[in-house]
Amino acid sequence: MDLDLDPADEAFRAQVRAWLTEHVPDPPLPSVNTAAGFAAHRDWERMLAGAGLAAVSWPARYGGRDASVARWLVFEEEYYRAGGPVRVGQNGLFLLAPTLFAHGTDEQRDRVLPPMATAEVVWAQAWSEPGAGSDLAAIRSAARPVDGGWLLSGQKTWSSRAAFADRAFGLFRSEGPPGSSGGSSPRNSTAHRGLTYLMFDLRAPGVTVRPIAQLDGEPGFAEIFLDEVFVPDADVIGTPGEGWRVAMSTASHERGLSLRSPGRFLAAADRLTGLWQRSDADGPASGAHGAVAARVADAWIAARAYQLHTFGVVADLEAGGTLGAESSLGKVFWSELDVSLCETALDLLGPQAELTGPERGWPGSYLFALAGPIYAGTNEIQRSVIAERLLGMPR
Amino acid sequence: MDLDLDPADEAFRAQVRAWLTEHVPDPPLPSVNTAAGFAAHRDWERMLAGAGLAAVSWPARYGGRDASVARWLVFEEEYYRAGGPVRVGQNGLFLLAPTLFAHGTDEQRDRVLPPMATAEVVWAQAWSEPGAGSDLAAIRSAARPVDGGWLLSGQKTWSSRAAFADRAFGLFRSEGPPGSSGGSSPRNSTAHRGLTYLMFDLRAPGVTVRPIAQLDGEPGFAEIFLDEVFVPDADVIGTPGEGWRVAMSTASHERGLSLRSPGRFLAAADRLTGLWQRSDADGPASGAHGAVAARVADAWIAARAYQLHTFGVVADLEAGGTLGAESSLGKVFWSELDVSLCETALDLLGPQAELTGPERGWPGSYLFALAGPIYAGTNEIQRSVIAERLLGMPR
Amino acid sequence: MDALAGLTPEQQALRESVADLLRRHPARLDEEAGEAGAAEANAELWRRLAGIGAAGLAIPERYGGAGAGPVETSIVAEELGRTLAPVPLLGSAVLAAQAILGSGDEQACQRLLPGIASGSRIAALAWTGARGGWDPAAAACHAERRVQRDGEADGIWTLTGTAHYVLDGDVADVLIVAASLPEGGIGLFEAATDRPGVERQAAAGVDQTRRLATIRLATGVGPPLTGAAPTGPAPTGAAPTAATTATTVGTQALTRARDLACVALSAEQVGAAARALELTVAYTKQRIQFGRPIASFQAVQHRLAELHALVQSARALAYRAAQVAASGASQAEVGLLAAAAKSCCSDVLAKVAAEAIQLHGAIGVTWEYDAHRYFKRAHGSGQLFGPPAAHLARIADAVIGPAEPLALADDLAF
Amino acid sequence: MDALAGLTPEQQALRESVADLLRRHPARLDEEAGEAGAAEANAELWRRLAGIGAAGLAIPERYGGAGAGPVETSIVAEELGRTLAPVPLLGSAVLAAQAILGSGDEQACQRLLPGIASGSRIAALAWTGARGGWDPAAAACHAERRVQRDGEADGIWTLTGTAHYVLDGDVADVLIVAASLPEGGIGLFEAATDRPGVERQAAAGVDQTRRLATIRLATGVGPPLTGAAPTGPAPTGAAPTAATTATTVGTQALTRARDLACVALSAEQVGAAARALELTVAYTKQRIQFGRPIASFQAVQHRLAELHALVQSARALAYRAAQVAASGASQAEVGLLAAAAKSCCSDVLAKVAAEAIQLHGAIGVTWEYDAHRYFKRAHGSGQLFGPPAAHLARIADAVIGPAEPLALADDLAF
Repeated sequence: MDLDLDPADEAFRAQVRAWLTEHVPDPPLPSVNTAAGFAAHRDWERMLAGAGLAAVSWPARYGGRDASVARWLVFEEEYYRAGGPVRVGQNGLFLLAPTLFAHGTDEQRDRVLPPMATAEVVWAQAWSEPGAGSDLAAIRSAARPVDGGWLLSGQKTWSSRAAFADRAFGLFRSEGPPGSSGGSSPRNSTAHRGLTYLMFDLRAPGVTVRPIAQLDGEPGFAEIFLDEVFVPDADVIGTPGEGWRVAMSTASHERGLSLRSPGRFLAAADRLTGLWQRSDADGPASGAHGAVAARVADAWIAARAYQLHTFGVVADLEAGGTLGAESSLGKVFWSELDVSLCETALDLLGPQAELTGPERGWPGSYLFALAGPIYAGTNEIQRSVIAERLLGMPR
Repeated sequence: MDLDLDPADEAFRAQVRAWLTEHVPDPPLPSVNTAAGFAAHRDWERMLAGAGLAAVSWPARYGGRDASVARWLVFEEEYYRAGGPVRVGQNGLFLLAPTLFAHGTDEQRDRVLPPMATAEVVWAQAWSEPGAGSDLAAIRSAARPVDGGWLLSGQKTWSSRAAFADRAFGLFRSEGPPGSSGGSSPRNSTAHRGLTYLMFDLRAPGVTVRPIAQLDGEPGFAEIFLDEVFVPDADVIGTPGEGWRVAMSTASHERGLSLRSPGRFLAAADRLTGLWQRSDADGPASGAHGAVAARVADAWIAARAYQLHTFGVVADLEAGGTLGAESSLGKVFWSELDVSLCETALDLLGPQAELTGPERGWPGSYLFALAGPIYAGTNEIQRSVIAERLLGMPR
Repeated sequence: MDALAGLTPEQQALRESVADLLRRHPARLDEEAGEAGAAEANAELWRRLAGIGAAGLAIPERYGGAGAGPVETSIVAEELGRTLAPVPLLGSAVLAAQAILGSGDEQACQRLLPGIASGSRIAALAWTGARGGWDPAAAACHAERRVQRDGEADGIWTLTGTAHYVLDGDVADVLIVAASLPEGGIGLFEAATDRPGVERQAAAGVDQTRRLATIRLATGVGPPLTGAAPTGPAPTGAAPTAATTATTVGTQALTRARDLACVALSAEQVGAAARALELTVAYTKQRIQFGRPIASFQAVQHRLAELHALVQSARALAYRAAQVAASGASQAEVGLLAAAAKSCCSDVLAKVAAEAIQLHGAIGVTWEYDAHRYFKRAHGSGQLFGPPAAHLARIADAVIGPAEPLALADDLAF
Repeated sequence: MDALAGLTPEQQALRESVADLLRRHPARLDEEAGEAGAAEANAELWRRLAGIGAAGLAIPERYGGAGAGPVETSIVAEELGRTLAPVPLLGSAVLAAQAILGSGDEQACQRLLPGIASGSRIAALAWTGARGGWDPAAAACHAERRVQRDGEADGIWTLTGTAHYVLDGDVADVLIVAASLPEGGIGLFEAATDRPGVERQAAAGVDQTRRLATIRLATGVGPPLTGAAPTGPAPTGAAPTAATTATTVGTQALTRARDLACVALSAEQVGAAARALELTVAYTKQRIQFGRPIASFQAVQHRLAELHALVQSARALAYRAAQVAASGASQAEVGLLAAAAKSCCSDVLAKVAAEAIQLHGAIGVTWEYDAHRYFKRAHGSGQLFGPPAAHLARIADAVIGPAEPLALADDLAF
């Protein structure tokens, strides 16, 4: 069921697979949400970059290899299949970098991208604020124009990687009062005016980072407090006041293609298949064993359907299309697939899943899968986007 | 799993069961939605009334036997278990009669109820209008006060039984313009002002009844056109202009207890169980046979859970409580149970269900079950009622 | 959308020409209700479709077809699914034609396929029994060699049995019968439709826009179709007689015909689902409740958005199955994808159709609106060639393999 | 609400006193995290609950209990479920106490039950293996008679094996072990907890508010508990020895203990589901998105309304099961309702808890909010005594019976 790839793509696949087979650490690296684990993941990124695999789709001058999107997906498939470490640089690689390609200056790209590829600089994202989760129009953190730059003040929260990262990017209010997009629609354009997209140093004077303890006891997220933090004009992306429009291109990437490539689900469906093969047909739920087999097959189908959908979007992108509301489809699709994979696995494991500890194994995956839709705007909002933009339903 | 009933209740059950065993027609009567079938069902109601079983919960003076609500539920259980004919008088018995008990005058009860019990007069309901389905505030049909009564004009639709019934009841606008309850809430009280609850004769001058052909080819519903139809003051129920409040007590009955008594689902779950016992473990979906067994068991559980819920509500009623938003729970519950029973049956039958003809058997039941929520306000609205009244969520 | 599915400009043009024809000559959906002229109008529609090549898309040029393939067939099936047009694409041009092709019987191909490809003849395949199953190694009918008084076989075979769910079986000119052979295996036979001992009766199915028939057979026919199967090696061992070759050929041909029919049916289901969703979206925009269109209610929007996401993924899978079938992949791989597509598209159409009925409310069960027709198509097509559970079981067997006990007890002991 | 469930004023008063105690002395939910004082605080809470009679509700008065029944136990369990209080009601006061009672061993009842009823001793039942299953006719441990050098049994038995999912097993003072007997069947044995050969280890389960332990046994114990079972006729045939009586008694006692534990657990699940729903409703009223509380979004309202309907029906079923158990109905009938309640309440709590996590969003996976604790309780309690599928299978066997082939093929032939 491989997609149609040309021989050069297949050669690339073989090369990636060989390199990963040799280098993926075993045993796995310690958690990226600890100081030691973060450092280990940074080393891993440096190794990936050395092999030219950190950002295959980037131009060579920034550390990439000008790969097509299809080939990038091949890399992702292989990466998940090999069980490669979490990409500690993912906020930069998959969110900030596409924004710089679309809206940044040459100077910004030259300065920011190469150290991002080698993980010399690791980026945190700073979108959410208390009271402004999926609703960016409600942002209150301010950017006040001063001579040669801006002073940032306010609070960001749910900032992933911020506990150990070097720099961060996000939206700040540079004009007007914080608003609300109003009603049930997240996309009232006037309410999003006056936001500016900025990059800042997490170690600059005036920045305080406070980790948020997650259930696994590790600081997967942090709060960032900013008190008159100076940022030069060179670190504004796009036009001041137009940050919402700039951010939307990033959001499309986050939702659709980047963070959850199909490879992740193909690998998860394989993992589920393996679990089924080893599971106990005589267990307490044996009456339902056939039904679980059907659900495993369904997961297998769904992972492939998502892969095909993604390749379709990619084909469109390569033909010059742009990523719009279609990424909302992917978002709804993958988050539900994620949840259903975990549910099936838990049904297979039965009470044995109880012995894996509170936040690990499949139960932990399930918990985080359920909470997952927060990463990129809740599914509720994605569904509104689909209803309004793709089905033309009234707001 | 029978509920706790006293010996007198059990004696009543035995008596009902014996009578039904002897009298329920076999083969079944022709469809109630044909002229001949309607007449046959009217005869059946007359027989029931002769045995004192047409309306067991009514006072004896109107043709009932003063039975408790619990005993009425016993009757219903037995009726469904015996596969008794559709109650052609149900609009009157289960919707109009409770309204008359709550809001009618002695004169109205004395005049209307006895011929209702014997099906000498069969009632149609006239709630919906084009553009006012679940939204009674949008009613446009008018009642204009004249000397000694009212002149009704306008159009009603989806009127069940109207093709062959004798009389009808419904709401008419007697003051102010038609409104809308506005927003997502069906219960803006000011918008419901100015409606009057009236009974009228379907054969009066100015009334035109036009049957609506359903998929089964039979006129299960009809449109009613009214052109200055005179109705005397004696046929207003409750205070003129307060019809919405009067109707709400009827709506609670329709949604919760009356039209879908638990007996219906206990009988349907038994029918499903019988189907499973005769079904083919080696059929094309044999891999899922165990899973279907679980769903049959689930239906068995659900029918009993609904029965228990209903008995709880009944206990509360008998202790002097009133039927409020709880009936919305029953509504959501039974309509989803109905759909899921049919889905399970269809999965059991496999392609054989295809051979039952277009609107009969389980496929037909499924189709009508899906469309079912229309009978008493869609489930969407019921869920809003639950959210707002029982969970206290804001409108 | 077509570009997303990787269709070529030629394929997109084919879709447009079929859609255009169906717009200009809409199918009559009241045929089974016996409305005057409906059957004739639909027969005429099929001739028009055949006129632009739709009936012979997947038939090689040497037999009068267009020599195109499963992707083109799926494009036409999707458009037909949108309109629910009751024409014999699936039964005649796909299922029966592929069974004949798969038999490898050169003579039969030359005799039967050109008429099927031109639309002048309609073919039907009688296969499965009342329980369904569509197992390529089984058939509802049985074949025996007729024996003369002198004990010698005379080359005539006798077919007996009752086949159900025969697509277009009551109107077909060409009847292919799958029957179990006395020496085991399955043979494919051509039966005359006008002989005594061939009783055909239209089945009053749930889906009135799909012609199904029950066919009872007790009739004599010629020997089974035979020839080198187009794929797979010939049986080894002793030199095959006509009948023993036919045992292998029959099951191979049925496997191939079933898989390609599942692929085409998946596309048809996607078309039906997409159209039912469009109709429902349109209805919710027009239907006013509480002073505004119900399309503006968030709960309604989210249900329809979910369905849209499902239809898109089903479509991706349906076309992938067609592309793999077109690529000359192994029968096992085609079968796997056909099963995946059929299971997924059946589920999605069922969900869309059920939601369509619920959102239409009372008018969904009247003749004025088509919602009920899509619901019935969902039910009927979901069962045709086996329900989703049967296809999932095939996938589970092929991909997942049997379960082995998990020796966790020891791992867990401390 | 209680009136709806048919509870008496006394029962309603019991609920209020338990709820009041839990309000005044909230449980510590951080016990497993090793927070200082948490274990002591929860032990103190259990003593307070025992002080108002909660530990001995279902134990007859002659053994120091309150002589109440399953309904009262369910009331307490529901309140404990609301707060997730980690106290040994289910493991000690229900499961182990009912196993001892069910053994009919008068001496054991007199010796063990008063301490359990007063809350001064905690009892645990070691039964099932790593796969779970909780089959009353099977056990993870095995019992053998110890044999002296002269070949004579000396009245001492040897227990070997590893039991999993032992409720309160690591802190219990009284340990009852179900073990398979050499002559077949299951015996119940009392094992000392402080002997060598009794290794107990807390299991790091998903649900940190439920104490589970793994117990490995290789130890000597006295003979199995024995006596007339409280229900059912004594075994017929040859005069029973102590051991052969025990074979029947063990399975009967385990059946009874499991069913009553399922009834209590169902009520606990209803309490947890109702409370998780309340917390989620409260959260949605407070959480502002797009300028208004998310509780005002129709999609959110409808999801929560659906859950409310489910919790109400689950509650009706849970209390009905308790009432039937209290009514002296047959073991088969109690078992059927216990299975129905356990299956239904597990499903409903799982749905509510999953929705709670989704609606809480990011804060649902932090320690600040309790949403994750209800999620973990949902998972753990769903598996305890077998998952819903296992209970549905029991019901299917009992109510529905085995499937027979449906001879439709003939009916359908015309």
